[in-house]
Amino acid sequence: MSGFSSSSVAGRDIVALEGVTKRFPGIVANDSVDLSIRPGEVHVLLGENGAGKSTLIGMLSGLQQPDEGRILVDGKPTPITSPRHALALGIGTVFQHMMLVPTLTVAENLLLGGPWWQRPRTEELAARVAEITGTLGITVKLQAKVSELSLGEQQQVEILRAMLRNSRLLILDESTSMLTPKGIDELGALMRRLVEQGLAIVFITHKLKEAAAFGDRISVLKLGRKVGEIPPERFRALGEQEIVAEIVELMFGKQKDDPEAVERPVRTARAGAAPLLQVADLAVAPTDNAPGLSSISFDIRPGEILGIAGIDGNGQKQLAEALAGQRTATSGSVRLDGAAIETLSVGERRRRGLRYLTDDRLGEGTVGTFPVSINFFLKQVGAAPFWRNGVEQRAEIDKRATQLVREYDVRTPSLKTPVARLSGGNIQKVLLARELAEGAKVVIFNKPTYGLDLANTLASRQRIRDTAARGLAVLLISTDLEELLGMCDRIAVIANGALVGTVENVDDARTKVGRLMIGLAA
Amino acid sequence: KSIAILTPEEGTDYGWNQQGIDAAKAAGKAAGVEVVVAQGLGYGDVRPTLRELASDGASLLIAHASGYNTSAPEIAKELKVPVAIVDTPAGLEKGLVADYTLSGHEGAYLAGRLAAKVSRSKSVGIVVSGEPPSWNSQSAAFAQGVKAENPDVKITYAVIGPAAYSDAAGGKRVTESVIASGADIIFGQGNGSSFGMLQAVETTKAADGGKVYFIDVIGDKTPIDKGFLLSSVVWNIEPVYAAMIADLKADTFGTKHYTIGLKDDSVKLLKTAAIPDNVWTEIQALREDVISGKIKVEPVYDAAAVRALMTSVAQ
Amino acid sequence: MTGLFSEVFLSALLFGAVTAAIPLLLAGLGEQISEKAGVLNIGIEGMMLAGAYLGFVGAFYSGSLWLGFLTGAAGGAAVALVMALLCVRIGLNQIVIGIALTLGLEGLTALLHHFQFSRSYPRLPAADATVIPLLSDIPVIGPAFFKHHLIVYLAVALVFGMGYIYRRTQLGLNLQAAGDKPAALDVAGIDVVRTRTIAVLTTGALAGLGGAYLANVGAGLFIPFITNGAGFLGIVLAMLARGRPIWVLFGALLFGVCLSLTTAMQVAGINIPTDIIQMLPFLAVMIMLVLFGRRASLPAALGIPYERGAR
Amino acid sequence: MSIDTAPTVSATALDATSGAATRRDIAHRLLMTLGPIFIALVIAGCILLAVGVDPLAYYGFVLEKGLFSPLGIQQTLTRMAPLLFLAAGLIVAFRAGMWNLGGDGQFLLGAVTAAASAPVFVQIMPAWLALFCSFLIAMVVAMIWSLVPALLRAYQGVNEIITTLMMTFLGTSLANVLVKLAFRDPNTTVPQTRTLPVEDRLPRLFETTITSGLLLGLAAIVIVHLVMTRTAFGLKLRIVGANPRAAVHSGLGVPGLTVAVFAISAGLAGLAGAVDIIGVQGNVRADWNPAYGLAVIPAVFLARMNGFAAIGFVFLLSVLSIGGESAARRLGVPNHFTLVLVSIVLIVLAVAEYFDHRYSQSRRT
Ligand SMILES: Nc1ncnc2c1ncn2[C@@H]1O[C@H](COP(=O)(O)OP(=O)(O)OP(=O)(O)O)[C@@H](O)[C@H]1O
Ligand SMILES: Nc1ncnc2c1ncn2[C@@H]1O[C@H](COP(=O)(O)OP(=O)(O)OP(=O)(O)O)[C@@H](O)[C@H]1O
Ligand SMILES: [Mg+2]
Ligand SMILES: [Mg+2]
Repeated sequence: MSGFSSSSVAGRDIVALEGVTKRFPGIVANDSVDLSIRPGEVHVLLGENGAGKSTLIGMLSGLQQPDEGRILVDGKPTPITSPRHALALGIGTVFQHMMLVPTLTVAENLLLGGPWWQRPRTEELAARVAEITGTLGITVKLQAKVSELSLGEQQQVEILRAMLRNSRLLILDESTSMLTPKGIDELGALMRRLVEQGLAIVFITHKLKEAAAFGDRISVLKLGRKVGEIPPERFRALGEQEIVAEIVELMFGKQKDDPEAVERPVRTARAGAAPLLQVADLAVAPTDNAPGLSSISFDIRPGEILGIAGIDGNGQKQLAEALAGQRTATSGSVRLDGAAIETLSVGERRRRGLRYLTDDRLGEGTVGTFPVSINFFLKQVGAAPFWRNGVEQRAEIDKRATQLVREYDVRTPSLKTPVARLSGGNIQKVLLARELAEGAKVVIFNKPTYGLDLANTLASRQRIRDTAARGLAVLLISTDLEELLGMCDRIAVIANGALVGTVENVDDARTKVGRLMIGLAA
Repeated sequence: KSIAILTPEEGTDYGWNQQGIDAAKAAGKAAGVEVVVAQGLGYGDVRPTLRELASDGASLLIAHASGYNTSAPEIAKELKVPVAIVDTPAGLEKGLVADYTLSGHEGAYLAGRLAAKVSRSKSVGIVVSGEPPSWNSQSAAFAQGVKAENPDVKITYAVIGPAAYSDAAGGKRVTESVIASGADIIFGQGNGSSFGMLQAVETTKAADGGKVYFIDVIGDKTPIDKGFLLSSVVWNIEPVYAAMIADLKADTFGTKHYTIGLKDDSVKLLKTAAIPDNVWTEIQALREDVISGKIKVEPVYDAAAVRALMTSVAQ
Repeated sequence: MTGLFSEVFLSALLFGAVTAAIPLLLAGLGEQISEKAGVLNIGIEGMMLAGAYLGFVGAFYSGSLWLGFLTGAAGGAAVALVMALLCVRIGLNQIVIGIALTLGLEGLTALLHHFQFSRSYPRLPAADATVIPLLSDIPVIGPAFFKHHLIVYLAVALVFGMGYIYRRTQLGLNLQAAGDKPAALDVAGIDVVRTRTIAVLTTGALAGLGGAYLANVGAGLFIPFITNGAGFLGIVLAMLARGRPIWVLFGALLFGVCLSLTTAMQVAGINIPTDIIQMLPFLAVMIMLVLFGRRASLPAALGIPYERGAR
Repeated sequence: MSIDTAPTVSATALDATSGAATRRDIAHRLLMTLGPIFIALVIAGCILLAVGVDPLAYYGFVLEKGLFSPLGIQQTLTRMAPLLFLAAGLIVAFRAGMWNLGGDGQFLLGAVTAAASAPVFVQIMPAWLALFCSFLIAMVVAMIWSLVPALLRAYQGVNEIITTLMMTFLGTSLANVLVKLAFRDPNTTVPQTRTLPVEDRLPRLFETTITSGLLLGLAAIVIVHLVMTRTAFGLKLRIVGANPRAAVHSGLGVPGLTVAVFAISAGLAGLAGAVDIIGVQGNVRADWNPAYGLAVIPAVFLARMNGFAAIGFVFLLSVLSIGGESAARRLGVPNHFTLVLVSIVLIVLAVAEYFDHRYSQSRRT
């Protein structure tokens, strides 16, 4: 498995794809893609949601076989038949979706794959992990159950696992999506060190700045086709701004300045208006694998966006669930438009206008095997006009679903497609459409742009701003500080299940929030 | 002209089903009528089979299981075909329904006397897989026989367990326990599970280190015996069926009850080499007494009554 | 009490409890492996029947119990092979195939028995016991627990063996991953299908062994439907045990003891209808379920066929 | 997620495709059912040959006695009535992701209560009302019996496979005890309940021996199908089945729905028992357990929990059991062969469905 030194000559492809095509029912996920992956390079793959990036990775890591075209390893055509084969070829992958066994400990997950008769070699592992984490600047709790870790921590474990394998090609599929800004920078530095040692890296991200900062070569996919490439020579010649501009052009075909540039929110909050959502002293008991909440208090006025910043796993999900009614609070009060709702059921809260857009799109947000159309109305089952006297009105459902698909630009082969077959961004659009439907007063967004491509991210953000502009109260939970700074009126920081401070989003908000996040007073 | 017999299990059980089928064949042969055998029908709904046999031209349907005594008379009325059922004395209907309630209790009584006589440990066991009426009457009569012979003989009564008809392992396990409680003679009743009882008897030693003997019912397991079969309360149903056929011809079908008993040897105790000759002579004398009515053996069909009897005789 | 419940009788009851527990234990341990690896093996009753039949055939014709156990295990594994091919390899519904296999083997073994043994009803001689020195001299307990056929001790040892495998080996990790998150196992370079196949085959072998024990030692003979739902009880025990082999042992013993208790109560002349007494073993398990069944966490991927790269 | 999701694995295709079935579709379905059955018959035929029986003669009798003779088809249709109710109950449970494997226990308790009540009721009220009340009681008793697994599952998360399996062992014993101790007919030595006179049972259809229970069964399964696929309630149950966490997130009262699913499923199983007793049997004997449930479970899965397809599979099972019994008797094979035949048919059907699926997948891309 290991034993590849850095002797491979820079400039020659470790792995190359030639005319690779992959089809799924109703869609061509990759359409004659050529790609060359070289040692000493960070090859950035860009593309909107559903462009086919992960599918490409799937073929490189042996999960899927191309329908046409071939893969060359060290210049020789090599069908990569299984993940085991890929590992043996020195290809290590961090997948977009978590690939850890939740019921095993971190150490056991890292050891998975050893010879079956052996005892897991824990001591050996601990030593090697210490070595790697030292250079990475992260800490992992080897004895912790994976299910007890936050998504961010899990992502670190996955990166660590890929490193442990001595791969000569390391693939990172959206591995920064759950990391803190500091973590992202560290990962960037690490990638740099690794390619200097002669590794090849494929790095997938939706953040153009990361692409520009960490990459050597960029390939852009669109609708399964490779639409452009910036080779290292050009890459080095261009500045960050120019690279971003060029990528944007490749991806969207239109010129635009830094699209992610912070736009100051239009102040729509009516300072005098009574708060729409009032939370006082909310507390939730901790469970085996989740922290509790203690004395959470805040108000949100109509038209206001309150951000919740914090490192993932500090109680954000618990807060959202407690507000939505999915998790029982031990004490405290929640008032919606003045009326106490803390004892109401999930359904009743929703009927009163409280909406919750979950971050777990496939786990709880949708029923993956059900058609897209039905998933739009998952929270309205039985309501008119889609059901009359309890009987489904398929025509009404399809009519409205068609409308929503158009309005929210959901890319789906048909209304009947099982929603799980859509790409992450399109699933998110289904959820947005569902939560922003008539009657919303307060909307909780939990990591609304996680995993979304640039266009979808911008569109989602615009939806959120529009929501606030319509006079709704918005609670925006995000681990992306830029996003919060760009959107919110105020930002509260959560740590260990408690709000440690709230900051008006004015000039020096960034430093204040940053200080709060690392445990200093604002 | 043909007659048909329906049995719940295959006719290879050295017991109820085999005795029924063999008897029907013999009676049919004697009367010169064809015999159709429908075996292994289970205890579910046999109406389809009854209807089919009737439509195939059977002029008598022998429903050889107490489980068939609701369906068979119904079909008899529906298709006007005579049926014979068991365990339903109240069900007689002229020309249509005849009942043969078979009880080997007289034979079981003798078996009890026999067991008490030959038991070395003065302790005998009754193991049954379930508690249907025909077994109850034999269990009770056996116990009465034992006590009549020697009130000091201990009787251990055990029902095997849930769904025990084919629970051979359960039969063996319970029988072993009963042997461990001191019994050196086992009176066993059970379908498939009785082979487990037999196995237990063959492989377990009595408290005194000697052989344990088995007393079987209904059929004759001599062909598969390994020297542990003491006796069996053998039923011979042929006279019953022969009488039915005769009644059918004489147009008197459905007017009388058919039974079996010691007097015409339709119930008899099996003589094996394991029974000492003098004991056998004594038993034969007792047989005469039962036939003559000097000894009265009343059948007890109810499970609760049987258990009550067991507890009272056990003290 | 003293008169009726002699030492000999008590130890015979306990001995019977152990004998009744062993097939359940083996079936439960077997089912546990499959479940751990994510396969709900409903066909275990059929595997036990195959084991019972072939085990008996092997022992009867060769005269060797050990050979019987071997053929029994092979018979169970052969049925499991069908299950593995259909449910693991090509991903057919595990319930459909499991029940179909159970029905089929009920019929097939009854059929074979009919043509082969239904005239002779052959029976095996008593299984010879391995007497454990010293321990077997303890009154009541000794003869009840320490005078069994060697296979019984091996079965109990297997409990600890399985515990070791589950907690201390890579294989244990693989099995658990195959049940909880097969995709993670796959990308770690371990073939999920192969892991599950091994698990199902082991299940079959253990269930077959359990069936062979039931026929050869428990009953000393084979008759149709001899297992009488033991396989389904094995499923219950495996689920109740939540992945820990020792609980399968406790559950199986509890069930066996309850069975013996029903005999004891009858012999003691307690005049409760036997039908009510006989509900005892099931009631005992049901009560265990009510008390300990809480959140009986099953593997996340249980019952779901694994297909690489599927969405 | 837990095991709950498993039954929906096969529901996937159903929910994904749906829509109106074209005529070609139906022809295809028919081919994909009859083809495998033919293959299964060939395989089973080899076993028959091995035991020295002429397979053609055997199948001839199966078809004649199970399907093509007037008597046979009547028997087959009569046999279907309880199976249809059982299948309907299983469809509800499986679509909602609950593995109710306790059908036999619920069936028997329903049967026993119907058998105990009907003969009494017919004496004190009009026959139709009496039978209706008996059906009702049977249903309610079975529902109550399912309460233990339902509550354990809904509020304690206890897996229902274990509880329903155990409850079926217990229910079988309890039904037995009830027959022997509570509802025993004092006029017979055989432990059984009082017998409902033939003329008071469900009427037969026209001049045949087919029970009108068949119509009730067909109605039940069609209603269940429509409720599950066309109504809000059915959709709620399917959401719970497909993704319980999504159900919670969507504000569905999952515990309540869980209890409802068990109640409906068990109630239908109880009705199955009642329809068998009130329609055909007339009484329940001690130790009676036809164990219909076991073979119906795979049939419902093969039907992908679609009511109409389930009717077809139940029909097939009935033909095989009625015809198989007759054929076995005529040719001297033990009746157990029917089990082997049913098993082979189920397996080959499942395999054929897989290859069909694979084929259509590869054609679509
Ligand atoms: N197993 C599958 N079955 C069916 N369709 C699939 C499958 N895997 C991917 N697809 C489809 O192929 C297309 C490409 O998906 P892919 O996951 O490669 O996109 P991506 O570029 O990684 O998007 P994202 O940025 O959202 O992760 C999508 O339309 C997706 O719906
Ligand atoms: N295009 C659609 N619009 C709305 N709902 C749909 C659509 N397609 C499928 N569904 C949902 O899927 C469910 C299940 O479909 P299924 O195929 O079981 O029903 P069906 O095809 O209507 O029934 P039948 O087989 O009787 O025709 C539907 O009842 C509905 O809830
Ligand atoms: Mg992707
Ligand atoms: Mg349809």
